[in-house]
Amino acid sequence: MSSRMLDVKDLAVSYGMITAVKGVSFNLDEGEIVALIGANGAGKSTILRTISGLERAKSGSIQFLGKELTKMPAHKIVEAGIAHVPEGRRVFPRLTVKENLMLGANIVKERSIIQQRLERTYLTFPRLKERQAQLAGTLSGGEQQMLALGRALMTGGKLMLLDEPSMGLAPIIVEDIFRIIKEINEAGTSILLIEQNAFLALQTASRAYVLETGLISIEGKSSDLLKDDRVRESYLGA
Amino acid sequence: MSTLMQFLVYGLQLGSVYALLALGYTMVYGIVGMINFAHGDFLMIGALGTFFLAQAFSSFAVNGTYSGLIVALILFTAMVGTGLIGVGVEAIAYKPLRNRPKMSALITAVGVSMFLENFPRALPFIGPSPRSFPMLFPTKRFQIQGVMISTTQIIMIVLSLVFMFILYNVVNRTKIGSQMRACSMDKDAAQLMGININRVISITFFIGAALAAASGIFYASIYPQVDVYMGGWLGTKSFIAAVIGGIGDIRGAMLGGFIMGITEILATSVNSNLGYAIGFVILILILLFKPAGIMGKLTIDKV
Amino acid sequence: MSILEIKNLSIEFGGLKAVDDFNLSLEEGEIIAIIGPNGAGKTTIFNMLTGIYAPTKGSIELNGESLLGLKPYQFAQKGIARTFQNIRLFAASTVIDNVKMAYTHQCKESFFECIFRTPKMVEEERKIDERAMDLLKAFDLESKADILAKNLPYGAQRRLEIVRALMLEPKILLLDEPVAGMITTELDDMAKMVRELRDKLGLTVILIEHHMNFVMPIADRIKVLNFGETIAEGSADEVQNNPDVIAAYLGGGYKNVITNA
Amino acid sequence: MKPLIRKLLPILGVVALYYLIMYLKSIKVMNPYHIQVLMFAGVNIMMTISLNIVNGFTGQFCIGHAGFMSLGAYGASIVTTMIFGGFSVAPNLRIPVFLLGLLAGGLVAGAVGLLIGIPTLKLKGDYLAIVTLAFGEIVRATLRLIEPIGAARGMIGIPPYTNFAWVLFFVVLTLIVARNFIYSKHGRACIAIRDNEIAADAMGINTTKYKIISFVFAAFIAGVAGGLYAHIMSFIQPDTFSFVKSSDLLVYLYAGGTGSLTGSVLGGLLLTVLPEALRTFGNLVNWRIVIYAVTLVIIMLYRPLGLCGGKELPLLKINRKHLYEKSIFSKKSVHPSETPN
Amino acid sequence: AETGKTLKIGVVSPISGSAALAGKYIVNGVKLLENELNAAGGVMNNGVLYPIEFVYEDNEAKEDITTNVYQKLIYQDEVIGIVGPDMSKCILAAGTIAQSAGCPAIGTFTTNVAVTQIGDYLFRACFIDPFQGQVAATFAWGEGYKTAAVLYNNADAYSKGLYEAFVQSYEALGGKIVETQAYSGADVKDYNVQLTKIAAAKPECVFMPNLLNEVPLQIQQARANGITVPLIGGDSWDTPEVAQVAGAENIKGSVYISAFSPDNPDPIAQKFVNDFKTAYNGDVPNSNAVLAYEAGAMLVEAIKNAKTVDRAGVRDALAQIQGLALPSGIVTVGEDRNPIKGAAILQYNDQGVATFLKNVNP
Ligand SMILES: Nc1ncnc2c1ncn2[C@@H]1O[C@H](COP(=O)(O)OP(=O)(O)OP(=O)(O)O)[C@@H](O)[C@H]1O
Ligand SMILES: Nc1ncnc2c1ncn2[C@@H]1O[C@H](COP(=O)(O)OP(=O)(O)OP(=O)(O)O)[C@@H](O)[C@H]1O
Ligand SMILES: CC(C)C[C@H](N)C(=O)O
Ligand SMILES: [Mg+2]
Ligand SMILES: [Mg+2]
Repeated sequence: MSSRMLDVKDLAVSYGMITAVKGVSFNLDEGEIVALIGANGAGKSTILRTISGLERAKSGSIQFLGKELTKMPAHKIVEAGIAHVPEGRRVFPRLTVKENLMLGANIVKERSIIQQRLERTYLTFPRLKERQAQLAGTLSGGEQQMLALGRALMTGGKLMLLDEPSMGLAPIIVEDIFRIIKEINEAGTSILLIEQNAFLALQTASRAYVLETGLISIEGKSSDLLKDDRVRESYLGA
Repeated sequence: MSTLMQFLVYGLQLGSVYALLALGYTMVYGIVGMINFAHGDFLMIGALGTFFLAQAFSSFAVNGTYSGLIVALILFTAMVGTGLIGVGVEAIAYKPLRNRPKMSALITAVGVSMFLENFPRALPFIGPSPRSFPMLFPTKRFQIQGVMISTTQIIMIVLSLVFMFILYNVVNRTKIGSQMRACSMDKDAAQLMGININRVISITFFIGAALAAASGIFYASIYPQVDVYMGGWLGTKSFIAAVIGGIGDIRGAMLGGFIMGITEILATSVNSNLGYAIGFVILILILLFKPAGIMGKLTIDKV
Repeated sequence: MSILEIKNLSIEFGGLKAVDDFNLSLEEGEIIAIIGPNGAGKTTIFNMLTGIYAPTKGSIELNGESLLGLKPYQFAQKGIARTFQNIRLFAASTVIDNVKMAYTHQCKESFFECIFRTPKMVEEERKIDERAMDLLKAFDLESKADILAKNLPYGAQRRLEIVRALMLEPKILLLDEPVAGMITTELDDMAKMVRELRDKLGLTVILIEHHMNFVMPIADRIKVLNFGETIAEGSADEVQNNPDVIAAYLGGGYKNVITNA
Repeated sequence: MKPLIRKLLPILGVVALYYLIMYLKSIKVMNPYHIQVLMFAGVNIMMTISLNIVNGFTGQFCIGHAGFMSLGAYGASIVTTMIFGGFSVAPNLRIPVFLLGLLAGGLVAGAVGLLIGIPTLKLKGDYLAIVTLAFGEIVRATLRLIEPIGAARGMIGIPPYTNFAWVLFFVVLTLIVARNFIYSKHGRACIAIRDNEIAADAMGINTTKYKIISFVFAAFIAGVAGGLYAHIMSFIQPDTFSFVKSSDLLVYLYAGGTGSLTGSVLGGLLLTVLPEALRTFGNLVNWRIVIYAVTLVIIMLYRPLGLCGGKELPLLKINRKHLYEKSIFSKKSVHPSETPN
Repeated sequence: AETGKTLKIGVVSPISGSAALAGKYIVNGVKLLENELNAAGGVMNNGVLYPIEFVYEDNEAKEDITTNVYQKLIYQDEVIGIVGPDMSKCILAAGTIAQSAGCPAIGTFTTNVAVTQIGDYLFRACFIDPFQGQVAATFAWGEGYKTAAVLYNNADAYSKGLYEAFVQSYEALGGKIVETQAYSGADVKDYNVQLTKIAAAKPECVFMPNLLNEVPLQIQQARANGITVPLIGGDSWDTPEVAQVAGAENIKGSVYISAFSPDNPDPIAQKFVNDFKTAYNGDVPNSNAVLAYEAGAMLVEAIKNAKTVDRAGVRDALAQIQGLALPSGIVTVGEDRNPIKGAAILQYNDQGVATFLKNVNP
């Protein structure tokens, strides 16, 4: 029985007057891939941003490997082992591809480890190696998504938060990226995944939570959710 | 010819003041993305602070000048002190506005500038009147082929180049430098790389304010008069200098500063009213042809 | 005669051939899809078709008139309207103002009529308002007319971008990934909408999209791009079974991963 | 009937305000010095509205707006003082000469706005801001060079034609005209540019043209305000219109709240009156600018979008629904969303 | 005696800002008068004793602030007359306001001719620049300086007017101006370019009719540029700080024209000097202090003699002042509302202390 890695309890987050997340509890075990699915504006990204310290929780707790994250500054959370691939890629536009990747390894001190990770990243994304000297801002959307993933790989986190990694990507790349996600997972990184394409999400994750306007409405094993009528109607369109 | 060379010396002397001040503008703009209109006032704080430090140390003075060690101590204290004030200003007045519209921070900076000028002005022991700045170290003058140069001028010009060189390498070659550049583009993403952006921004303000203090000390050494308003106009001009060079670029700030100083002196030699405006004319001309300044690169938003 | 004639359209960015000899002849009322891997040059084609980038080579003719050298706003005024891959609404303005803003060119109020608010100007304003409301109603947005665009749900923002483009009374509509980030149910609504645009308004549409179950059913023709070059062209069926397209774009697992949804 | 009342009420309000102030003056609650402070506030309100049109509604950062004010001040003063002889103008000609002067001030500022707008408005964001700063300083430097108008020493002996009534009149006129501008095709085009220039361009809006229109329009208003100012002060000098003045104007605008005319009125009024009011607290005199600065910083920290933060008094808005009310001019009509179908 | 209503007198001076050093002397000078009046209980006019209240305002040596302050004094404090400011440029800006309000205003040290030409409500307590320029030119010529150079501030009416007056007189005497250099703006601290050119012209003396805060830097930079000849200044030099900042080494031998010398043996002058010293722990009064005192005294005298104790009456009485004995001499207000007064020439010794050279009377 694998151990609990992330434990979110009664998390609520608001932006000024708007409460985007209204008391959400979920968890993730070491080695797992867990998906969060839900419509636009349901609060999925907000949850990830709060886990990685970019937003502050109004109430509730986030335990990661026994540490409480809600009061921890974002850069410490990275050091604690969480890598977040944010929505909309957020690569550093005026740095080159390589400089972006190197920043991913910002918290790593040993040169050899950095080099090793860089090689692994290039192996995973040959396109990035090809474009290593190009300014990231001029990459196409898909290329930027690869870079954002690559950059997160460079941090070497134990838990990776992925915010819509398939958004705007070609089917073959989506396939690739999900294959890579599984590889990354198999290599020992746990993954919390947000994905619009519910089918894809449920195929990849072992468990999933369905979020509706800031609250979790359905949760369970992916295989069960794939058969769930409510899920099928609203998210699988079948 | 020797007159021209003489003017060049004066231009470099003034230019080094602008350049040092411009470095701070460029750093803060480059990294935090704000035009810190209170930056010129750090120059004033440095100069005024040095004035009071020199008074405090006056028992060490011999014939009105100080030994090298004491001077170094005074300058170091003034720079560090001003640097810390810079950090404090950022923490109190700018940090809460970091995710707000740019202009809010800019207006706050105007308020901060008013405060920094008028608070000492209101204090009874400082007040509004100009004071004469002490001669910290004896200056020697000598002539080379009809051109007068003083040791103070040489020290100023050399030191400002040294500062720039160090800063350039820090930003482009060190880890903190790459963290600074990351912060400049996307603060959220920078945090996700494990960068402590508060620390990076504090360091940026510290360096900027400390360099402003240095330029204030230089300025007061050649024009030995200090008052609480001295930073305003110098600040505006140095900011223009930074933009001429390409704001956000360290070498550009230096280049802009010297261009500003030299053209100002040369234009004054044509007509005293021109000197005062030449920097602005140059600025417009340069921006029309190089919209991001001499060294600046304009980034294209991908549609 | 075709409405839009694109010949040998090419552009380079510092040696990189982003689009190479792209040709397209568009009939009125057609729906054309451009697909291809990321970075293939699809958005770049849109940028050239709207004057944002100047092509290094090639020609663009709308109803026989060359559009080369025009400014972006002139492309729009000639009748090419678009939406953006990353939504670009007038976020701080209301929904209806977003739509009215696209009517600047056709609107006939003079400056002095405006600042003195003459009866004629008020009458014109009322007409624009009605027009905009009609469009919003058609796209199910009329109840949102007076809220700020940035407060709309994502899917509604995408729709609003289309409504805004329609206010221009375009001949050709370019849609750049109209269903990116939408959930499956929203996807179907959008497909219906695009069809109606063609059927009811007779619009000609070019769309870029990576969601194959959106593209395949509605596109009359599909062009496939890779590294700036056209590698395939034809009906949905032809393209889907083209081995080059599968290798470069669709991938082996395409059928079972995507269409199952 | 309702629209008629809505149209007349504000006008009645303004007239009432005028008589209230005159009454307060006659019973010595207010003295001419207070009135003068209000006149400066009025000029500042006009300047702030003008700046708001460019910065707040078109999103083009102009931080050298005092340049336009100085052009207006000098333009108007040259007409009234140098061409028509200032104090020696026959009493019945004073008002026409004054108005002619203001018009000249506005036109000079507007024309220069056009001249510099064409090349510079292509620049984006901060760079445009910086160029406008430079523009303001170059205007100042140029005025300092012209001996016939007193060079750097300034122009003296300008007849004090501006009185409270004129200021009030022009402030109200500016508000009306600015409001009408904003709620028209021109205003919408400007706001579109502010919100997203690339999209505005793609929606067929000739962005350069509308930027220039807004710039010239604002410059004209600033010119008129400058003319009014000169005829209150009776003395003008290039250095009055330095970057410090421009940044004061920015402060009024952003403390009041951009994109809101109410904010411009509030910002211009409050921040002109505050430092003057502090002057009257004898022992605070030295601290008045400190207090002003702290107030400003606090406003910005607690209301980063300014006091009015994009909100507008209904009076200064034109509601879309009004288009469908029975107006006093035309006979129409009912709002389409209210027609059952 | 019967007591009338309290009369207010406005005092405008640069309490802060670039001329704050002068402002201190001005306020102190007027305060001396205020003390005298307080002791007397006020001013007696026609058997009625009018208490006097002074309202001090800071104009920061700026034109626009002077205008504001004039407005405030005239309309809010309803003063009967205004003393100050000291600078021509400031009163030139604000004078229109006093004139159109009909409130008498006496510039303390406003030497530019145009000041009293604004209108009949404007007066001054000092000599005018054409006279001062002539004194300076005559002195220079008398010392045997055949050539001169000038550095002046084109942004200041006083500086420009005095420069023109000097040149006119000097050339009339046969002197030659070999170089004229100007600068403008209060923010200028670098005069090196101008001084380099002046040095190259090798004049026998340099005339620098510039402002208090500018002069010390100019003296320093002149010496650094190798100008060793005597420097000649105008009334603005009359503050001890000028020499302190410039450095005794640099300023020694230089000469300036002043309205007053504390070495003046006249008993009234000496009484004033002593009173001032006692009141302000040993500070020696300068021309700013004396003229401010005298402007106040003129106003008080006018109140005493006024037919009607109101602004118009005081104005008329001011215009008629004759033979009023004041520290700097006997004052008679002339036709153009300018007093007829003499000048003193002072020279800096090796310690940088200004010492009396001679008096020149018109
Ligand atoms: N910075 C912000 N300020 C104010 N409101 C915000 C902000 N960011 C998000 N919101 C609001 O919070 C709610 C949740 O947003 P969130 O981005 O978490 O949704 P999501 O589930 O990730 O949606 P999507 O599928 O569109 O990414 C939305 O209503 C959104 O409008
Ligand atoms: N301004 C630019 N400068 C340099 N390269 C550019 C620029 N714009 C686009 N490119 C390059 O051109 C290529 C095509 O980009 P484009 O945005 O058209 O791709 P796309 O087909 O739309 O991809 P996606 O599906 O990911 O949006 C990419 O490799 C991109 O990096
Ligand atoms: C105090 C002095 C510098 C004033 C000078 N005489 C002037 O008229 O401006
Ligand atoms: Mg999201
Ligand atoms: Mg694209």
